[in-house]
Amino acid sequence: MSNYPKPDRAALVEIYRRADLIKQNDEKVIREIKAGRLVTPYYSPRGQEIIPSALSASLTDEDYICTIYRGTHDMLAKGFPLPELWGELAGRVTGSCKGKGGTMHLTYPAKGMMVTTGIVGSSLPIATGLAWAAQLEGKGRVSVAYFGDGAANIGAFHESLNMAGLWKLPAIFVCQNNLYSEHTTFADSTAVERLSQRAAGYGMPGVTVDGNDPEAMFGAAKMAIERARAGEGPTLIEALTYRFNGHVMGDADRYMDKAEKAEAIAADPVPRLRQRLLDAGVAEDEIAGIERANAEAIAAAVEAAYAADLPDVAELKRDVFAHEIA
Amino acid sequence: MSNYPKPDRAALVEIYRRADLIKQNDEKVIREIKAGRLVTPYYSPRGQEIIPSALSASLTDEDYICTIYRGTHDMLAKGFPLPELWGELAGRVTGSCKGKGGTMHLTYPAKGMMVTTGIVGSSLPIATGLAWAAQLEGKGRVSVAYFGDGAANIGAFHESLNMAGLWKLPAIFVCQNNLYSEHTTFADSTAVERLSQRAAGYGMPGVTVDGNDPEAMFGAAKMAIERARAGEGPTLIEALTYRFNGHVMGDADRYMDKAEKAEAIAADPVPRLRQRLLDAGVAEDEIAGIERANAEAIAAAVEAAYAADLPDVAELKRDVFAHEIA
Amino acid sequence: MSETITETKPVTMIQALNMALADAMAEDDRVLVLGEDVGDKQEGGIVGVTKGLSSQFGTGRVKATPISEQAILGAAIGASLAGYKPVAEIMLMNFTTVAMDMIVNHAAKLRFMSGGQTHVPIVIRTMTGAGFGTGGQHGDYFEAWFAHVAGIKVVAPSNPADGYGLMRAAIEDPDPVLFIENMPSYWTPGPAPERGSRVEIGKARIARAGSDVTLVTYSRATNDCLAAAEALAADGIQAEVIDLRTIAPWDRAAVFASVEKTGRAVIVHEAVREHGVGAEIAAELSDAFFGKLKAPVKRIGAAFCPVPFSKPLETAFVPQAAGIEATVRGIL
Amino acid sequence: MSETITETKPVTMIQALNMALADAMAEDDRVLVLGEDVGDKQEGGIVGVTKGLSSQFGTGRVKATPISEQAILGAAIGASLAGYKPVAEIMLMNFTTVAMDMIVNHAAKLRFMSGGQTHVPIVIRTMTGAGFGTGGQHGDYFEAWFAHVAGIKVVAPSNPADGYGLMRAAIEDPDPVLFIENMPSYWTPGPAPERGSRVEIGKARIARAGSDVTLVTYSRATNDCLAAAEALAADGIQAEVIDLRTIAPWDRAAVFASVEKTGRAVIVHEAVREHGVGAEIAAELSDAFFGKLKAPVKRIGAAFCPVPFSKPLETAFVPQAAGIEATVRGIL
Ligand SMILES: Cc1ncc(C[n+]2csc(CCOP(=O)(O)OP(=O)(O)O)c2C)c(N)n1
Ligand SMILES: Cc1ncc(C[n+]2csc(CCOP(=O)(O)OP(=O)(O)O)c2C)c(N)n1
Ligand SMILES: [Mg+2]
Ligand SMILES: [Mg+2]
Repeated sequence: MSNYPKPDRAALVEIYRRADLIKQNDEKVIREIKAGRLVTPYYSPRGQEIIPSALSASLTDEDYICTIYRGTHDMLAKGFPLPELWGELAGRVTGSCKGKGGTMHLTYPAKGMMVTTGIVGSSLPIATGLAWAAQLEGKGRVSVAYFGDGAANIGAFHESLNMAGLWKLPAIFVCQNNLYSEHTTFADSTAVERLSQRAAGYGMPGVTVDGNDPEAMFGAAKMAIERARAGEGPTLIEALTYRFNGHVMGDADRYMDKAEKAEAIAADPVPRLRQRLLDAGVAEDEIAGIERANAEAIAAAVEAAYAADLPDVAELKRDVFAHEIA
Repeated sequence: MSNYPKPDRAALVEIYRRADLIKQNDEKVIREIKAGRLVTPYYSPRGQEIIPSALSASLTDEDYICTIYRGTHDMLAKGFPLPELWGELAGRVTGSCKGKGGTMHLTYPAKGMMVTTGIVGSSLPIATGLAWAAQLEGKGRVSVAYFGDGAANIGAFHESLNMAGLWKLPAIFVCQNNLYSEHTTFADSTAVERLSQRAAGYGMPGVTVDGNDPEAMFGAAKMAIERARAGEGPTLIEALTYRFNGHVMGDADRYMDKAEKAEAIAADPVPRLRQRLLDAGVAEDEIAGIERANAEAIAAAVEAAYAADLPDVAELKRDVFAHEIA
Repeated sequence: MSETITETKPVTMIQALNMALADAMAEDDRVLVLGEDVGDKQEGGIVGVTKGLSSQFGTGRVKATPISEQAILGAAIGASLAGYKPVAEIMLMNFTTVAMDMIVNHAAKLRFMSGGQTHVPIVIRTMTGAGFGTGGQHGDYFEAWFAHVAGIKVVAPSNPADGYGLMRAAIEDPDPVLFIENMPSYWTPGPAPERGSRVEIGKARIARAGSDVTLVTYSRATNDCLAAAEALAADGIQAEVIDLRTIAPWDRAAVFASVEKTGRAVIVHEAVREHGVGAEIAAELSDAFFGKLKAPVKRIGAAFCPVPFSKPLETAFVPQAAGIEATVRGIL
Repeated sequence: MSETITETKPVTMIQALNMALADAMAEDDRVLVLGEDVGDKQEGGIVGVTKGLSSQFGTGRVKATPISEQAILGAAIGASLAGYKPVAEIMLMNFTTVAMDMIVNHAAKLRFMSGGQTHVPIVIRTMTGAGFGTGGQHGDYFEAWFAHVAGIKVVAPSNPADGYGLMRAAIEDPDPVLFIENMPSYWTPGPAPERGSRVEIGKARIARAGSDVTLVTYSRATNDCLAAAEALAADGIQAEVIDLRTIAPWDRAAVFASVEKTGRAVIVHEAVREHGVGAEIAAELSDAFFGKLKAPVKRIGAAFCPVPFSKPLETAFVPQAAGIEATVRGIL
């Protein structure tokens, strides 16, 4: 991986800005839920911030992503506006989906966030379709499918990778391997040691990378994205990471190995990146400024969301079809 | 593959007996359909006879198979009785399924033929379940899933191989790669050159073998079956072969490469095996005797089928549930 | 090839659909066709609805796929989100069972779940119908499943001209449309469609006018209803046959107007009767016309079992004109 | 763990189902349990219906699976063909969409297609129901789909005791049974089941006797019907509430007997009303009681849209007691 492209200082700072935003946002969601002000199922991406933050550095608003219920990090990394995010989490009309989609279905096509799905594996076939469209259009767009390690064992994964490999689509399949699918470990659900090994079966390169390492993740992602833009076809990236919380908020997480978890949290990638920036000479002030701005933007979005209206029941008849139901 | 177990003379003769039965049976089905005496969709296995004939040499009646619409060869190789086969093809009460299942759903659990399916890919999950049962039971039974090259790209393939690999099930996944799925070539549907390459992604051995070579096929199958019986887990076998006819009888097959087809037919594996037997010193008489016995058995089964009754419409209410519908 | 068809001669459903696809692709280059075998240059697959399309429009827009129904529909959904209008083929209706997630959880719902930000203007073509001895996994009619799901439209033409017009309308529709084709009647010729015509989605057709009873039907069963109506007419019984054409949303106004007139209704479809589309229509009619009907609303569907193989069973499984006729006589 | 529950105290649905599984596994070692997370030693997965089972019966018989619904059901079907009695979990009903082939084309049909040589005595457990803000892909009721398929039975208990008894009966049933659990009412306590009791499949329960109107319902909606009945009783209106318990085949005799008495029927379910199970029952009642009903048969179901996220929408989406009450008053 020594031949991977490396992020420059500005890129690293930008990765940190996104990762910190995700981390702070996650902490805020959890606080708001615990305080009873926000009521929603919530799948925390804490611990997985670096993956989409480093990957999104090589994406534009024209590029597509499809992600999953545990996807606020993927969304925020790609620039999902906070007011529309919080409006949606709070079920308000100001939500990007007018409160109709919710936490598991965040969508913002204006910035290429096409689908967030609650069905394991289903981000892949749709992202494959978006990649097909990008190929037909021929403007160099790429399409990213985010999914978990558990999703790598469902049929849709297989069909999508074969189709993408066969058609040489500009797709990047990013498995965020956090070692758990709900209460089941990676080892208990997967017959292969490294998911990237499966790529060979679809005629595409596969790479396993430390997803919590911003440089490695940036490099692997940039390679894959450039490959896709150049018409050379898809890549499977297995990004190793860890889920700091249980599967869903409220989950007792007794099934998680305590030592393994403590170790992962001790190696929290977000403060680790912060330290790396400091070590590289980025001023504490600059970093603090980024963090402050993130905090303020989140706080403002939360307040705006709570102040906004809840949708009218007439919305049940709207957006079912193009024409409102009589 | 030099370390593969080899069939002895008796085994080779027995493989020929089955292959000839399949070939003659196929020719008879086609003649009967052309003559208008038999009315059924028919998916000829001509050209693929050796695969199940060589494999079944290492199976017992206790072992399970699940196969597909193009499966009369798999059935006959495992000992499906001809009268029940023809009864079913002719939709008679003497058919193994009383005429209710038909050509695409031949079933004969008394000899381990558990499911014949018309849904591409679906033989695999069910065979996986039978393998699970065999493992639980612990008596050394194995479970074989037959399927085509086209089926290797559908989700059920992936889920089944992962589960079988993970649980180390006594399953043998046998892909009969005849280079076509309906009117589409293998190359146009598959992102990898050799399907056996996919096995690595499921932690199981994968092997590509000339399915038309009885020794190679016998060896690969025996290895896999013994592995499974010994509790060492599943194997994926890609058996290379060729479909001598179009996908379904009546199919114009203009999409098939003429030269490729002519070459395959010139290398017809059944007469090739016959010649091999002769070369190995098996008497022409013995072979002719086998062929005559096959022909007679088929002819008797056909006549018996035509003489049998068609089912009564009351059958529509039977076998829907355990208890007849009122 | 579509060009060789003269419009004045009768055409088959296969030809009509082929024309519709060719015309739509020629008019709008966002229209794409994908599915198993559709790239086959010679035949366009086993049945040939897509014959000639890959030669005419190229294998970029006419895309042969692996046998991967989830990926086929994912490809269609994704491409539609990006502005294309894909027509995806799921060869037989029974094979929708390997891709229901894509249809039900995504195609039908993305508009609503995104609050109207995205939508999925795809057509899913699929064929079905008993009669060819294909047994229990190749002939089911599952339209009731999809009619039960908000966000997807369901159409099922009974004749080539409607097939053409509905296909053109379905491709232009801003919502996902499931397009059901009956296989055994594919080769039955019928009046040629007017090139460029559209059949509005949601509008039924009075296939035969009558005053004594309303037969509500769609797809191939329309022919059986017409045959029954002929037989009844010999005895002076005038059955009005309504070919729904669109199953969801069904044309309530047309059906209600007819039953208002006749006071009697029989719903006929090839799907299994229990929990079929006939149940919804019967329930609605019985409620709306409470106290005004001259007879109970009857429903006719296939027998409650898988499609059987053996010919006598297969024939008895599917509703036939004689049974329809008898049912009508029973409520007169 | 099931042992710690004393049978006299009220139990939740989770506890009742856990007891039923434990009791069935203890009695018959052919009973297997498989599904995502079911092997979790601590919790038995997120909800915990399978809690303690893997410790008690081992991870051979209680098998945690990958997220591979087709393989899960394939495993169950295959094992059942070999003589086992697997209880497979498809975590949420919306996830049946990735495995419909296994359910519809195989589990339901193998007995028929094999002419009775094989059969598939499996139970498919699945949960669903709106109310937790899980949005459009986690709360659908699709029971009408399965009721439309010949060869599979469908049950949906409304209370813990029935949950226990139906589970025991479903496991013993020689045919495949889809077992629908309502998630939001999982934690509601109810009278404890009698250990070892069975609730016969196909038999409804009169949850409340009454003479003025029949409310036909199942699953959680039973509670809403009972609440509506209470409110109506305050005005002297006596509603009979029939909890179907089994949706397919439904207890025609019980429902008919009640409507014979009351002359009025309202069918209530949480599934979208259009093409829901209510349609079949309404169609049957309207036909059988033609001219004898005092009012049209009414149907109440969820709104015709995906399950919405925002609380006020989600609440309005699901049928409520007040709406049921109003509908009843409208036909009196
Ligand atoms: C088809 C399907 N099956 C089951 C589920 C239930 N489920 C939701 S999340 C999840 C675990 C997914 O694990 P993984 O793919 O590793 O993603 P992670 O949650 O770890 O990010 C499961 C089983 C689902 N949503 N969809
Ligand atoms: C899920 C599904 N999709 C499509 C079909 C239609 N179909 C029947 S056979 C076939 C080709 C299968 O090819 P392959 O797996 O190579 O088997 P072969 O026919 O060559 O033996 C297709 C596409 C089907 N039966 N099931
Ligand atoms: Mg995970
Ligand atoms: Mg093939």
